[in-house]
Amino acid sequence: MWSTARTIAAGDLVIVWLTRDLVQPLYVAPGKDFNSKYGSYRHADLVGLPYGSKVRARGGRGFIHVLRPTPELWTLALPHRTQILYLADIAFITSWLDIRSGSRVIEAGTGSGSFTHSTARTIGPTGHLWSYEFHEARFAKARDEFARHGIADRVTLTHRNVCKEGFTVEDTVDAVFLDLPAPWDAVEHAKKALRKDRVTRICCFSPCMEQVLRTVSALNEAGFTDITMYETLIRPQDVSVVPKLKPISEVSARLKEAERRREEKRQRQIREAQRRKRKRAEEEGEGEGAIQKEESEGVEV
Amino acid sequence: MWSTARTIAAGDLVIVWLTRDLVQPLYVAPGKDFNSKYGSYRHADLVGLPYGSKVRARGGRGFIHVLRPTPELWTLALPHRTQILYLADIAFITSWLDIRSGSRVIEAGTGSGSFTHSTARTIGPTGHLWSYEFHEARFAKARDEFARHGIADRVTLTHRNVCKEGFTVEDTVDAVFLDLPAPWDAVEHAKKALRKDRVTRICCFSPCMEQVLRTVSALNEAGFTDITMYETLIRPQDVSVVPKLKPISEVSARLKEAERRREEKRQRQIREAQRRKRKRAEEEGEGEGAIQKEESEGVEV
Amino acid sequence: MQEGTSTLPLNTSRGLIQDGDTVLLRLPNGDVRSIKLEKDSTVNLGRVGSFNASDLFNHTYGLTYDISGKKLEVIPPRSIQEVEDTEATNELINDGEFVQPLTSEEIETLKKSGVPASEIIKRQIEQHANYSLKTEYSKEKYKKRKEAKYSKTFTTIEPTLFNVCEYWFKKDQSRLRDIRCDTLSQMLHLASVRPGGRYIVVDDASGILVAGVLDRLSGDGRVISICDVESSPAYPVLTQLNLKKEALSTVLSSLNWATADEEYIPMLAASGTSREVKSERQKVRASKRKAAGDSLVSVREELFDGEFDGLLVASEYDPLSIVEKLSPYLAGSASIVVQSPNIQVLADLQSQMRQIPHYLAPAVTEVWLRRYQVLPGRTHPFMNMSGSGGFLLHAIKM
Amino acid sequence: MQEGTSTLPLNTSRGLIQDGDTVLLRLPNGDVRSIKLEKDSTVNLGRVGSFNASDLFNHTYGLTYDISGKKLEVIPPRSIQEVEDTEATNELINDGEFVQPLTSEEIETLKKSGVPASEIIKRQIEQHANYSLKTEYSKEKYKKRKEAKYSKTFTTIEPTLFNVCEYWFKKDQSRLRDIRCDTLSQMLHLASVRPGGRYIVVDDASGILVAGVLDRLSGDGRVISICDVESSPAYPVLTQLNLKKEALSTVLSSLNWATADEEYIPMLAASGTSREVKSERQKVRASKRKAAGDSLVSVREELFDGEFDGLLVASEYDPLSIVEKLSPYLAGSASIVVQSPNIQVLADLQSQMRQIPHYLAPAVTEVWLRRYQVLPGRTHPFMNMSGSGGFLLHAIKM
Repeated sequence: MWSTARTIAAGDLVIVWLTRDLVQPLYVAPGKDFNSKYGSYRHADLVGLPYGSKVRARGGRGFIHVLRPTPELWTLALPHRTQILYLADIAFITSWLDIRSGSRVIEAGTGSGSFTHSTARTIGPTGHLWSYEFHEARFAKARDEFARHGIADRVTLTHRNVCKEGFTVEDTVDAVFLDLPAPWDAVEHAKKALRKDRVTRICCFSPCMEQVLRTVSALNEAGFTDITMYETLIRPQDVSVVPKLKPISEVSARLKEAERRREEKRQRQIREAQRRKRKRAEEEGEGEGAIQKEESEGVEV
Repeated sequence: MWSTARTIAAGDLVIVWLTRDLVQPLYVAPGKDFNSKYGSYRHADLVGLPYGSKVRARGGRGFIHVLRPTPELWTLALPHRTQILYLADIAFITSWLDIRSGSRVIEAGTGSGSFTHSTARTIGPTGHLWSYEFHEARFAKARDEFARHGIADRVTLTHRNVCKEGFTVEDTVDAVFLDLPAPWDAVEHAKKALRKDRVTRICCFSPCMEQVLRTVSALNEAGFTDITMYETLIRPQDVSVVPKLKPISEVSARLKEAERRREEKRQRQIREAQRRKRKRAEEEGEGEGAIQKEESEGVEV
Repeated sequence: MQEGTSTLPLNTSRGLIQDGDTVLLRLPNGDVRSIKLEKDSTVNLGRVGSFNASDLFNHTYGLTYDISGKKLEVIPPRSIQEVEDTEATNELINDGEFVQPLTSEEIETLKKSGVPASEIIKRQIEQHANYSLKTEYSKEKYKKRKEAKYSKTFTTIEPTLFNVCEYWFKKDQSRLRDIRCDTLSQMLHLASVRPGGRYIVVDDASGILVAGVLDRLSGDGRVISICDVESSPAYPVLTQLNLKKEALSTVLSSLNWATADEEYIPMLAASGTSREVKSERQKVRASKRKAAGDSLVSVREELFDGEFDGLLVASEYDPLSIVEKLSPYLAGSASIVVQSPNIQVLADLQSQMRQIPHYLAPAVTEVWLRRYQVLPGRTHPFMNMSGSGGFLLHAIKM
Repeated sequence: MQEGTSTLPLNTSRGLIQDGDTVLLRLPNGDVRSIKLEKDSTVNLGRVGSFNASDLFNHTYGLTYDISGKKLEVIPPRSIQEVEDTEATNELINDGEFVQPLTSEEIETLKKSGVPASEIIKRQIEQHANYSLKTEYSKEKYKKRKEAKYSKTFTTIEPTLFNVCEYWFKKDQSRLRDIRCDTLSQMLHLASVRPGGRYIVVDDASGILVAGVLDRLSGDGRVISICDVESSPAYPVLTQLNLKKEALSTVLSSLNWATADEEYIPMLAASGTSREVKSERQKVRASKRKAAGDSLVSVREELFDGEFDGLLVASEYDPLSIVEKLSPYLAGSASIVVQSPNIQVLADLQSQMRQIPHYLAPAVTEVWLRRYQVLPGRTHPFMNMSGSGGFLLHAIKM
């Protein structure tokens, strides 16, 4: 599959981590440049660096992290051809289907290859995955990608509508994973592909309740038992540490102090106004006017 | 509804809080006793106590808290006649249906009266609730209970299968709440009962997806718009404060110290054995036996 | 068979749209706008169009309008369309090739020539090369997207507490301290808010909690809110409820953390007697000050006399200091409900309250809500599970 | 068309039940029992019956057996029964009056006379006065309850990691530190565990994490686990996986927090040279000590040489002290995955790790799983939302 060497070599796929929301795949091709808003980098400069290095941009402003690809990082970085499966679902399905080193597995359809890469990793060189895609352009892209990622020997990719034509193996696989709009049409075909001498498992993935209900019926009619339905999610936790909260005694003290100052100011202004008034009365007789108004603006609350 | 006086009077319904999992209703009847594994209490002793008092058992071992009934406490304490609705659902439904002071509401079925009590509280003396129950024994029990709890003036209870016979009011209510096995059969009846001059609302409560799907179709066909489906839950949080976790340096130090002591003991035992061996050899010639064995048991690790 | 009271209570429904009301309008793209309607003013909804505010007066809420020219026409509400499940799939459509066959200039021209949105969409669809290959579901989705873009309609939303809370929560949930519709309704139920009841409310959440209690009281009952500012607190959420000023002032009074302190000595009264002869201005001012002072004295007395039915808190300050300060004014068996966006704050509060005998059974819960899409054949939960409604602590005062 | 390798790999499935295996058996009431099968021994399942362990040898997992006498008979698995939606409701049945018409003595007599469970249920139903009035759903529920009580069947459960984790989680989730099936699988994926990979595991969770990594490696790769006891750690969860001893010893080695410390000086080597002539016992013992000492030295060297592919932690100790201690032995870009039942522990860890440049993007998530009942017409989520699977922190070593 991908490089397990300590350092990056020409031709390697690396994952470029710019920010948490900007993760990109990069095939290292000396001679080429990698440009982003976080600076410019020569592919050639990456060769020989250990995986997991932080690399400064040429000119020095930005930086990137160059990571070893894993199926999980690939899922974050991959070019989406379809709605893809994410970690929570893939991990759970793998576990429930008991996919492990040496497992023989069917998936349909291939889609963006998210489940494919994860399963290729998990089954290792002794396992095998048969993957089916009915959409020709997606099939072609996936075929090239799998070859480039060195998993073509453990993944057999077929361009086929399995609901109509069935699978290419019989009595062979340990597990079947269906991510299709109408999985019920493929259930009988899946039954044929599953090996007969052991407990085997099937998982059908559907976003809508109506699809699930119809699939349950089809599985039940086909003789599958222990049918269960699960939903799994990852809830990101915003766990910013809470600063100590202020007690209201502090708020109370602040408010009292503010009121005290305000009252002092008011009294001062009243005294000032009275002083001015007396002075004016002494100087030029009685009168009210602009000064009164100013005072009013200063005191009204 | 229930007493709003500061203190408990004869005839009042009080909620007896024994433990979080043991909450019971009690109608205060001087002359009677209340007995539980938390002690014995005279009803007469409760009269005149403020609501929210902690009362010691006669004889002094246990104690109880006597609380003012609220619909929420009543739901915890009530005699279950059916599966009941709990706080999360009742609160959400009330809010979504915009039930408030003065609202006119229909509920079917009455069940154990959990929603009934909550709604009677929320609509107040100016609102009205029409409640329908198809099960005769449950109807009779609810009728007596509502009378005893002083809500009979704001709750009209009817023994009726509303799916077959419809409701008793037309063009009247602001909101309809259906908690029925087949709510779709009551949707057209509900439409007739809702007032025509304002936005009105309906909520159908069903535990199963298939029921929901069928109800959505019925509502859509009947001309209801903005159909949404919600699920709401209360997740109790076990928030025991976490003690500071030990760093592994402490574990490491403990393990090293234990090994040092063990090694010391071993060396001591070896020395001791050698000493005894030498002594024996001096005393009676050479030999190995029981003592060797004891040593072996002491040192082997 | 008794049918209950037959005179319609005044407040069973928000009633009709009135001059001066603030209304919520839902636009075709799903956005909701809050707009104050004043007689003879023009409401401008941007691309959707503009109309005269008075045209909505005395209408019930919930209607959908089409704006043609500057005129409003009520149109029937849309029901959910059943989607036929055809054999078509997206198998033969290339990703990224599902392009728009009419240019934006062409569309502009059509729109300017008065062609209705539905007609533009139809033409778009007809000209769409791949359209017939797409599944009915994809078509429906495409149609919806186009409609949202060209339709000149809007719907009035009744300002129920639920709708107002939803509007503010979507707008900025941090200003509501994560109080979602379900959080709010649980708080109102846990505190057993009822018409005629008396409640103490601490609301640093833009007034959503005060709004909730006031809405349930509908003019009958009492709320004293405690705030952290010198003057009257600003509760912007109250605007959308269109509460009558008079009703509001008899039910709601506010103190702050200084004036709610029994040790506090009001300064207002102190400077009431001046030997000087006063001008008219001065007299009016003095009498206003006196009224404010009298009111403050009476609200303080009312608080300190206690026997309130419940305490509801959503505050940025240490909750134990709040609960300890205010619980003496609660009646026996009254509910205490404290909300926080942060579990740890309530975990600490719970462990502290457990040490104090006059709090019965403090319990912490998380509120949890999920909405489902219910289009026929496509029912599924919405995936926004990260949007938290916060946590609640509930206890009973002994 | 290439069909992939056609020789069946040895470890694609747990294979057949063997002498000495520990198996999980599901009883009619849903309980699961873990039982070690030894040749010629009798397995006693209490009320359900007993049978000879050898009768299961060389059988595949997942079969359901009926015990009649002491003999096992494989019976076909049950499919879900469609329930007819009749017009019957529970309208006319009085609560609490749905009583059992056969007395328990009568039932005992029937059972002793060898009447099969299904027959007893049928008779019960026939004699049940109200039965025909009940809805089909209620009937189905009643039937299920009765069957669980009288059936003499059991089903073998394949010891997949999923099933083993579920068994232990149900049995005592605190011993797994809340690591549920979904938690475990997410950890294995976040750490990108693959055949041939090398991992450091800190497991104070009864060995579920070690079991998970070993299962994914299937004999190819390396695990060094660090524990808090002097001798080899007890990982009880490993029992159910029936791992071969030899395979286990080449893949898994353990150190403790003392021996995993570079400062630590092993004492074992120090006392190797005694001048005395040794007995045979002493020689064996000395050579054992030497082997243990050599092994310790080599495992320590392996750890300190580093370049491990991932670190997985589920520990009762301060996670920062663990991560800081072990991250020097990780290769660049290796994953660090830490689980805790408590959000606050990981919140603190995250804020500390953010200050340290060699940890990239530490993120905290909650694992969330929901199971649904999928009986026809009665699909609904199970309500046990309180059962937590804990929280995860994931970061990348730079």
